[in-house]
Amino acid sequence: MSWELVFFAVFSAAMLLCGLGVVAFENPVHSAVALVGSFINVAALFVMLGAEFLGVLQIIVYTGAVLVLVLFTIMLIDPTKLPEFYVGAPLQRFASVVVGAILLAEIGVAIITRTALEQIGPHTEAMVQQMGGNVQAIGQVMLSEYALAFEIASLVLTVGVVGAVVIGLPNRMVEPNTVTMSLGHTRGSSDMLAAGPKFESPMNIPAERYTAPVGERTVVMTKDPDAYTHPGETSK
Amino acid sequence: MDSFPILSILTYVPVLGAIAILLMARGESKLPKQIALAASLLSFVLSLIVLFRFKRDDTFQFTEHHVWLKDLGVSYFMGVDGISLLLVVLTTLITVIAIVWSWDTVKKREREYYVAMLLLETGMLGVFLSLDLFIFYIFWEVMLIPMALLIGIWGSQNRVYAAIKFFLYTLAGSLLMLVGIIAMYQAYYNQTGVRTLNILELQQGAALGAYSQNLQFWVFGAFFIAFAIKVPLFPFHTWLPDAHVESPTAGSVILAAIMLKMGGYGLLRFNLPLFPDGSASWAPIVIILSIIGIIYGALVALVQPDMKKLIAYSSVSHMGFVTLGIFVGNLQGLEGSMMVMLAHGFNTGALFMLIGVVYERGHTRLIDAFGGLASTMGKWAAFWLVFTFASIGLPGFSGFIGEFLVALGTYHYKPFAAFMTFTVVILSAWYMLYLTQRVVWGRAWGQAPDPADNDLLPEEKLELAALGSDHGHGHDDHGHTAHPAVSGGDHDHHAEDDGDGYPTHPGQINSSKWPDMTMKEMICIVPLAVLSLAVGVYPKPLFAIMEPALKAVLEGATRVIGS
Amino acid sequence: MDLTTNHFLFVSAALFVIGMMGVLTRRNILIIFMCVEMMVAAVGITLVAFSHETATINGQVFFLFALAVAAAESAVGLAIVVALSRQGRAPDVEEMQTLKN
Amino acid sequence: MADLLYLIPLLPLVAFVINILWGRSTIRGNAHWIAIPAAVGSWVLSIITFREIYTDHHAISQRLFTWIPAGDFNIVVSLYADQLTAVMLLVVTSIGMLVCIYSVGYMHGEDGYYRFYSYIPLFIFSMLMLVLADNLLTLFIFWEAVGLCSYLLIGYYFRRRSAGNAAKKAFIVNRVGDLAFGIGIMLTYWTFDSIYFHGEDGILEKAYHFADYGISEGTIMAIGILLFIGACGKSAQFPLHIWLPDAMEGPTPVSALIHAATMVTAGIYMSARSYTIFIGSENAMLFVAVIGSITAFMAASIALTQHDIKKVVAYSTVSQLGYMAFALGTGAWVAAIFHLMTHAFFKGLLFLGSGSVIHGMHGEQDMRKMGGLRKHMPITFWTFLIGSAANAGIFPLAGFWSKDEIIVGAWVSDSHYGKVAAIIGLCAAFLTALYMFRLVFLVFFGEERFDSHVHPHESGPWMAVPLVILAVASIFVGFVGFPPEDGAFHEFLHHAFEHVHGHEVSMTMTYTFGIVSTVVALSGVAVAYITYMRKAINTDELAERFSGIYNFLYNKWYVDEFFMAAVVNPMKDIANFLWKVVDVRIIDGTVNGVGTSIVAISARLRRVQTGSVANYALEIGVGMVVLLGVFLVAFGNLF
Amino acid sequence: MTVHLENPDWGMVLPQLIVLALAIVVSLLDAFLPREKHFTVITGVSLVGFGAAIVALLTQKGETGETFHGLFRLDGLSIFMNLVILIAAVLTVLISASYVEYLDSKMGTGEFYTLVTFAVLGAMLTASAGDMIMIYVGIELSSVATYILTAFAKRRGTSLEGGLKYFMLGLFASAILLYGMAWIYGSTASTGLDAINASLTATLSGEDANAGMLFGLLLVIVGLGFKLAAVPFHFWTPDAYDGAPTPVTGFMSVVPKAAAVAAMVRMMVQGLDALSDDWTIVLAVLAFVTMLFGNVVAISQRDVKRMLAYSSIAHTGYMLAGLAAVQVVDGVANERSVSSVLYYLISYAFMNIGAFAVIVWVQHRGQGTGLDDFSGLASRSPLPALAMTIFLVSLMGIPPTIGFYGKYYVIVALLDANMLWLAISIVVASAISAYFYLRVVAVMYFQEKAADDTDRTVVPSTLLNVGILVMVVGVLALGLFSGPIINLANDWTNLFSIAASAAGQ
Repeated sequence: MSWELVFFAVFSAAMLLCGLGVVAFENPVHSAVALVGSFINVAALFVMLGAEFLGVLQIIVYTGAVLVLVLFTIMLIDPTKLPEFYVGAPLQRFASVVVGAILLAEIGVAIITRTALEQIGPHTEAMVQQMGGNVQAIGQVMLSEYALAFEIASLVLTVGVVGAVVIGLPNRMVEPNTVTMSLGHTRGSSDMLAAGPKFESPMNIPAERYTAPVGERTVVMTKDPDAYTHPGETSK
Repeated sequence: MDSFPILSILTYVPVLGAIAILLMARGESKLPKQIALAASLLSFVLSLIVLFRFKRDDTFQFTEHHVWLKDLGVSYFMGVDGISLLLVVLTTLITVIAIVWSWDTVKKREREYYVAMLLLETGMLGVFLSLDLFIFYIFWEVMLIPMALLIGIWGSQNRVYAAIKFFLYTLAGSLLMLVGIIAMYQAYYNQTGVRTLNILELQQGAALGAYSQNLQFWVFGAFFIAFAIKVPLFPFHTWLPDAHVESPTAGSVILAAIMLKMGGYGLLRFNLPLFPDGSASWAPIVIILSIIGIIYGALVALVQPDMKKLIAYSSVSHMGFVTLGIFVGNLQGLEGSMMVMLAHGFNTGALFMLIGVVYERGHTRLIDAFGGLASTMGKWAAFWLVFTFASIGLPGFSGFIGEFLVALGTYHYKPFAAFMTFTVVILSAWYMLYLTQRVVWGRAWGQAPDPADNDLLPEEKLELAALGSDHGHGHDDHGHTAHPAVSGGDHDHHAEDDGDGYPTHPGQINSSKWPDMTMKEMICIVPLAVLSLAVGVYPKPLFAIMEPALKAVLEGATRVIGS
Repeated sequence: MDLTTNHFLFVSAALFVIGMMGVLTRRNILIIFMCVEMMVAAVGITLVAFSHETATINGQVFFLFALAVAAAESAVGLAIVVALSRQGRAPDVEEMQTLKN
Repeated sequence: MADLLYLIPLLPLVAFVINILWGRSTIRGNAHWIAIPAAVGSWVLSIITFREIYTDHHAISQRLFTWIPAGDFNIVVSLYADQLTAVMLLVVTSIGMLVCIYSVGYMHGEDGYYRFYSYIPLFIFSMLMLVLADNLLTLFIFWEAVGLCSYLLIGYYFRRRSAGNAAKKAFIVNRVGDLAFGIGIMLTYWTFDSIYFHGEDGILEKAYHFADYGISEGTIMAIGILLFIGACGKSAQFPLHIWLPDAMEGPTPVSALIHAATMVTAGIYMSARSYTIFIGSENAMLFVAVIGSITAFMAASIALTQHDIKKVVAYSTVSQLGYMAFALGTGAWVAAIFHLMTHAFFKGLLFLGSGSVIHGMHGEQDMRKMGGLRKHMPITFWTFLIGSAANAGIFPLAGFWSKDEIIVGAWVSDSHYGKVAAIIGLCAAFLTALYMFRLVFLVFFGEERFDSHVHPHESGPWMAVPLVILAVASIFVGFVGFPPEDGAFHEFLHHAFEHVHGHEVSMTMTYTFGIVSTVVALSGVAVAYITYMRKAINTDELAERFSGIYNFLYNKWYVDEFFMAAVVNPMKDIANFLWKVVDVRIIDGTVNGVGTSIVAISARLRRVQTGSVANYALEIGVGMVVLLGVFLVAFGNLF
Repeated sequence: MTVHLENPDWGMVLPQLIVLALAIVVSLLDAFLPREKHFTVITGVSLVGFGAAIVALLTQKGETGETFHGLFRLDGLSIFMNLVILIAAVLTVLISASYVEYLDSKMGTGEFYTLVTFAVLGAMLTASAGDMIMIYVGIELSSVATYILTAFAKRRGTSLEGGLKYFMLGLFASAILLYGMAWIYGSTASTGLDAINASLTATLSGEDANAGMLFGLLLVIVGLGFKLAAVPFHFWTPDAYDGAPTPVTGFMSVVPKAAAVAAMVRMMVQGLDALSDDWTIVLAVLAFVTMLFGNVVAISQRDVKRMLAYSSIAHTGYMLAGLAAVQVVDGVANERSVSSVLYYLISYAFMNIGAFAVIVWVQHRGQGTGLDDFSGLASRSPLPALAMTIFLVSLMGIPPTIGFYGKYYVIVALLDANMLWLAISIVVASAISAYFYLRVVAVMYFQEKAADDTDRTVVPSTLLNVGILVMVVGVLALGLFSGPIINLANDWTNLFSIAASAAGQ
């Protein structure tokens, strides 16, 4: 029973437990913390596999940045709106458990029957040490062979930023809880079936009859396709 | 290779006309009609030129061959031979007549109407003239859309259902044919390494046995279903009555006179020459279906309350002869089927126009609504009689030759089959004369019953008694005075005179004021009558044109391009 | 018995499945984002395990890019959630049913 | 004359074209001034042809044009006149001419006058072409054209429902016959490879020597029977006779021309023309004879109970046609044609006579409302009397010679059915005499039973002259065939039937049969005299006692009802079934069913898109798992 | 330890560079240009940019080569794919110009075009990727950009919802794709496609694939299947298409899908060639199910936009069928199969964007996208109705239009690989599809729209009309000149020649 195996068992057990915690905890903050625990153990496994750079990266990028972002969002959202611990319809939960189990079995089978490739690549431990460690090796390969992928990854990040700004930033201080249901677009709704009432496009549904599908928000109907709700303006 | 591409011009003149109409300003002027007429007349004249310069032999003439998709072996290959020439001339003639007919009957959206009509003509001409399966298929589909629009927009009550049913039914069949075309194209490629869709080469492939027996059976089946829907053959005919009843008069004339011939032409041009073994194995099935179709169509026509539906089912019966004639396997059968196609074009086309005349005036097609039209519309009744007897197959008119030849050919195939086929002679007489009796003869609107009538209904007797008491003289078979038959309602001072007489039987509508055939209607119907009579009395020139081509098809001779 | 790559593969598969179960069952969108992060991490373990076994560094480089991409996506995801919350709609999967069949 | 042959049919055709095109607008009232000259012209030409054929004893023919050149089925329309045709030409044109003249008076004042005088020449044209046709198909063409004319003429008073139905019934029943005739033509074509009567490869030659052409006797029988059924349709023999009595709806001259003299005899002419086929098989001959005799007897029995004057004469026509048929059946070919000729004259006379009676009585046709008209219409009475005597077969008149010859021919023929046919012929002769003179006594003798305001008057000259001419003809035409068996007529017609070898008939046989048939006829007249003049037997009480038989006869042996129940109504029910059930529900049902089922599936499948991301993710998961599972098992070499 | 950074051959990457430059320029313009000039200038610049990219692309016709250590490949396939993507991009700019400016809660023009350009760039890179990582990153770039575009009309609730659904399922699927790629990497120790192919043929040499490889293959198919909207993984498509602003839907139905097709062809044909008899069956089954499901469900849709969403799923089915016809015989796939898919793609691009363009046109008139908003369109405005009819007829596969030629080539490819059952299923599926396409035509032509009281404020849509005209001409004319296009599509096979030469070195 080599020490390596013991460490491996501890770390993976911790990781899986924290993973289950993420899924199981009711309060999103608790699950966020559980996720942090899980990522720390993942980093540990990376280190065991000789990928120290990735381990560090994992902690910094995920635990540091992404999780903090998630916590900020949780803080932003009005607590009353957070859905309580609800895990979908019972059928849904049971089905997903079954699917998960089968998938695990299949992956297990794949793992067992796969034939490992004996062909040794260039980056053996010795070679890596000789190159000056894992970070140097990654750097060398990444910036030479995968230079184009590196650049494009940067573009993805840029797009991520642009997108976040476009969607996240509020245009102007529009009063909360109002949404524009523009006539330009009629939403797909099930009551359009032959059985349901003959389909009327939202334009001529009288406002009071229009049951807003969403909570208690006030829905302002605008006739003009390109009008959107200015503060204090009533629909024409 | 004739240098002057007369066939292409013939095919595309209507499209140019359609484009001209489309580009023309939207004003409500008479221009669309005139352009449409000019275009169709021009293509009719061109087809006559082709008819007269056509050498009576079994080669393809006036051919044009331009490679289009070299990689796929698709070429723009047009040509005409004995079989397709007659149908082309029929197409152009009927289209001219249809356009003249809709001169004053179509009121709404005239521009689109004439565009659809001209596109339809191009589609039909393309189908008859193309000798490359690819462009044949293109024209076959192009034809669908305008016809569906014609039925859908200018039809009567539930035209949308009829248009959609017609479109989907034909489309399903033609898609099957597409798979058949490609399967054959593939088999030919595997056999000879050459990718081509040219009919002549494919036929040479058939001659040197490129297609296995099994393949021939299935590909024949695919083609056959597509053409059987168009014919329409027995089980696939249910779209025809709806399409005919709902489409405008001009539309149903074109539908009846030309589009039903596509199926027959297809069987003659593709199924017979390309799949000799396939035809042999499928022949019994087709013959049985045709005979069922003939008798079934005639019987069902007997009990139809709607005139157009009755004529539609009679077309199912007549077109059964076409498929029967093709697969009976002797020259008489083939020539009979060609003659039936032509004759059916004249007779049924004219019958639909006659119904159109009455529909324009009475706006209904129910048989009960009419009666005694002979006394009010003499000329119309005369033409109706002429075409009734033409479509019954009275010798002297064109109908008889085709049907007799097909029956003769069938007799050679199997005597009992011929007997079953020829019984339609009785049934067709029955339903047509029943229709004539209900519509043409009998008492017109507001006419007093004839005292000498032996089949007087009880209420008619009462009426007579009432009438008799006024006049005070006995009923006289041929008395001069008491004969208000034709002198119309004026003399008949009936009690509750709601202005102009009373219905003589339940459901009759007032036809006393209906004008007789107008000049336009005469222009459309007289040529058909003359043609039907001329073809009936002296069909020799037609036989001269089609015999060599049909003989070649029968013997499976490899066809070649003539000068 | 000594530590082989299969061990790592099993563990990463387990984590992957847990992540998937999280996505399938939880209703809160934020939790779903966290679970997807877990799935990506699980794939990371597999990649690194394979890279260790085949002694080629490509696997690790691959995970690096995957990290970057996942980060960008989570940013966009959270932006959408914020926009939704501004419209007064909770980040709840069941509530998003205006568009259906 | 050979090259002028086409003129005979051409003249009436020209008359038809002129009348039909310009009749309505310009000619109107005097359309007869176009029809009568045409009829007279073709009559004169027929006489010239008859004389030419009579003098140099050979047929003349003229080729017109090729009609259907369909491969080796090559039909050439050409005219062929031999002795038989010459006789028919004479009969058709003379009766046609007389009817045209007669109709001027009868149809005077009718509104569709021009229509009448266009259909009659059309009919004459078709009948002439039928007679002149030299192949079966051309004959078939004008066979149907004649059917068309009879349809138009029966339906002349188109305002009457009964006229329309009668016309329709006539045409359809003729078409039933034409079906058999068409099939017969096809069979002839495929067996003899040609359908031309004459010439060395004509069907007559081949049929005669059918054995050495390798044609089985059964085929010949089949052709014979088929052709005869066609003839039955046209000549109103037993099963297909139902249309003739209804055809009386048409104007009386029409009945005289078409339903007495010419059209109905077309069937007999066609059978006579293709006599070698019938000679070839005795079964066919037997079939013809049996049908003929049944018709003769049946029609005669029905005629007894009819009250309508034209119906009686109509049934008498059917009965006489029955005579001609069983004459053909028993091999008395020349006798049949002889009877055909004589019958044409006296039956035409009877019809025109009854027409002038009806004309005089202002449309009254029911004998029970007539009586004692001999005072009011002397000419009509005397001519009618001659006609009915001839019809009954009283000694010096035409009817006696031809009918007697048929009975002798039947008796002496070698077919074992001959004798039975002869006896039936005699009974029918007795009944014929009975009903003819019943008619004469009821109409012309006894007290006047018509009501006051009807005052019968003698017909004008237009109608009287033809009556007289026909009366004279009925008297003298018989002598053409005197002495029986080898009169001028027989010797003339033998050329047309060269394959027929005559029978030796001893003089004693002819005398005995002469006396027997005269006795039978006179006894018939006597019985009629006793019942209807002396009122010794009360007909009504007789009717009650034998009410079964009486109703059976009165209702025309229930043949009409049988056809209506057995054929017409079932066909309509089948048609309704086919339309309502098969067409609408089954075929259309499946077609629409496919459509609606797809729409139904689509409505259900649409439910899958529930809108919640969790469901979507689950479904993607399930899809993935299934895909993995199936393909790992199927492809991976796991197990 | 020297890091050898060799200078890549920039000539090959020219089109991509131009698009990148365009993206940057547009975002800068958006920032510095005054608000009112945004519309004209940015649209103009985008059009010019994409045009230049197309010109650059066409100059590269026929060349082959690879750079960036095999990450970037220039061959027939990449050229054709880039051409399709760029054409779709130009068309999208045309139809979305006035929509973005005036309609649907006034979206920001600048950001819109930046995101569109980035999505196009992502797609182009995926198309010309020679390495698994490059494919992954390229697809993620175009997907992220498309997520944002879908949620672009953020003040309209449904747009956000559609975007969110698309995003979450996209995340889930890309995780699965990553896992599949990991397994392939695991079995072949390399991420380069040619290297994978070489190692696979070495290890397999004929007998059956082992579970690891098969597992990787299937997971990749699931991941790419999601991007392609193949049936079991299509659930995001209806909601995302319905939610997104209509021009974005048009864009989304072509560009990301083209990228996914390119990725599928790269991975399957170029990478996992050795497993071809496995994945052809998988693709065939997927194609069959996708075709039928897409068409059947489309029948009961009452909203034209949502109906077109389902119809684009069906068209994915037809393309997958073309792919399934690939038969690798001694290392070279039969050339007709993939070229038919490529041809189908270009025909699909024209007719699909065209159909959405007409919906945009109707929305410009203030109508919704329901079936009733189209009723009587022909009597009111015949030309757009005629255009819509031509697009629908082409989607149906009726001859004179390009849609027919697309289907024709796919069927020929299928019969070449004698998969008759799939050919017949295409025929049946398009027969079913004819019903709902025809219903729209019927509604437009056969119904008379009641005279509308107020004619909506007509929003100027000049560019849109130009776009529709271009697409109508394309749909009708490309059929006639399909010869050159097919030749262009046929030389996709030279990707094998590069592989051979690379292996040769």
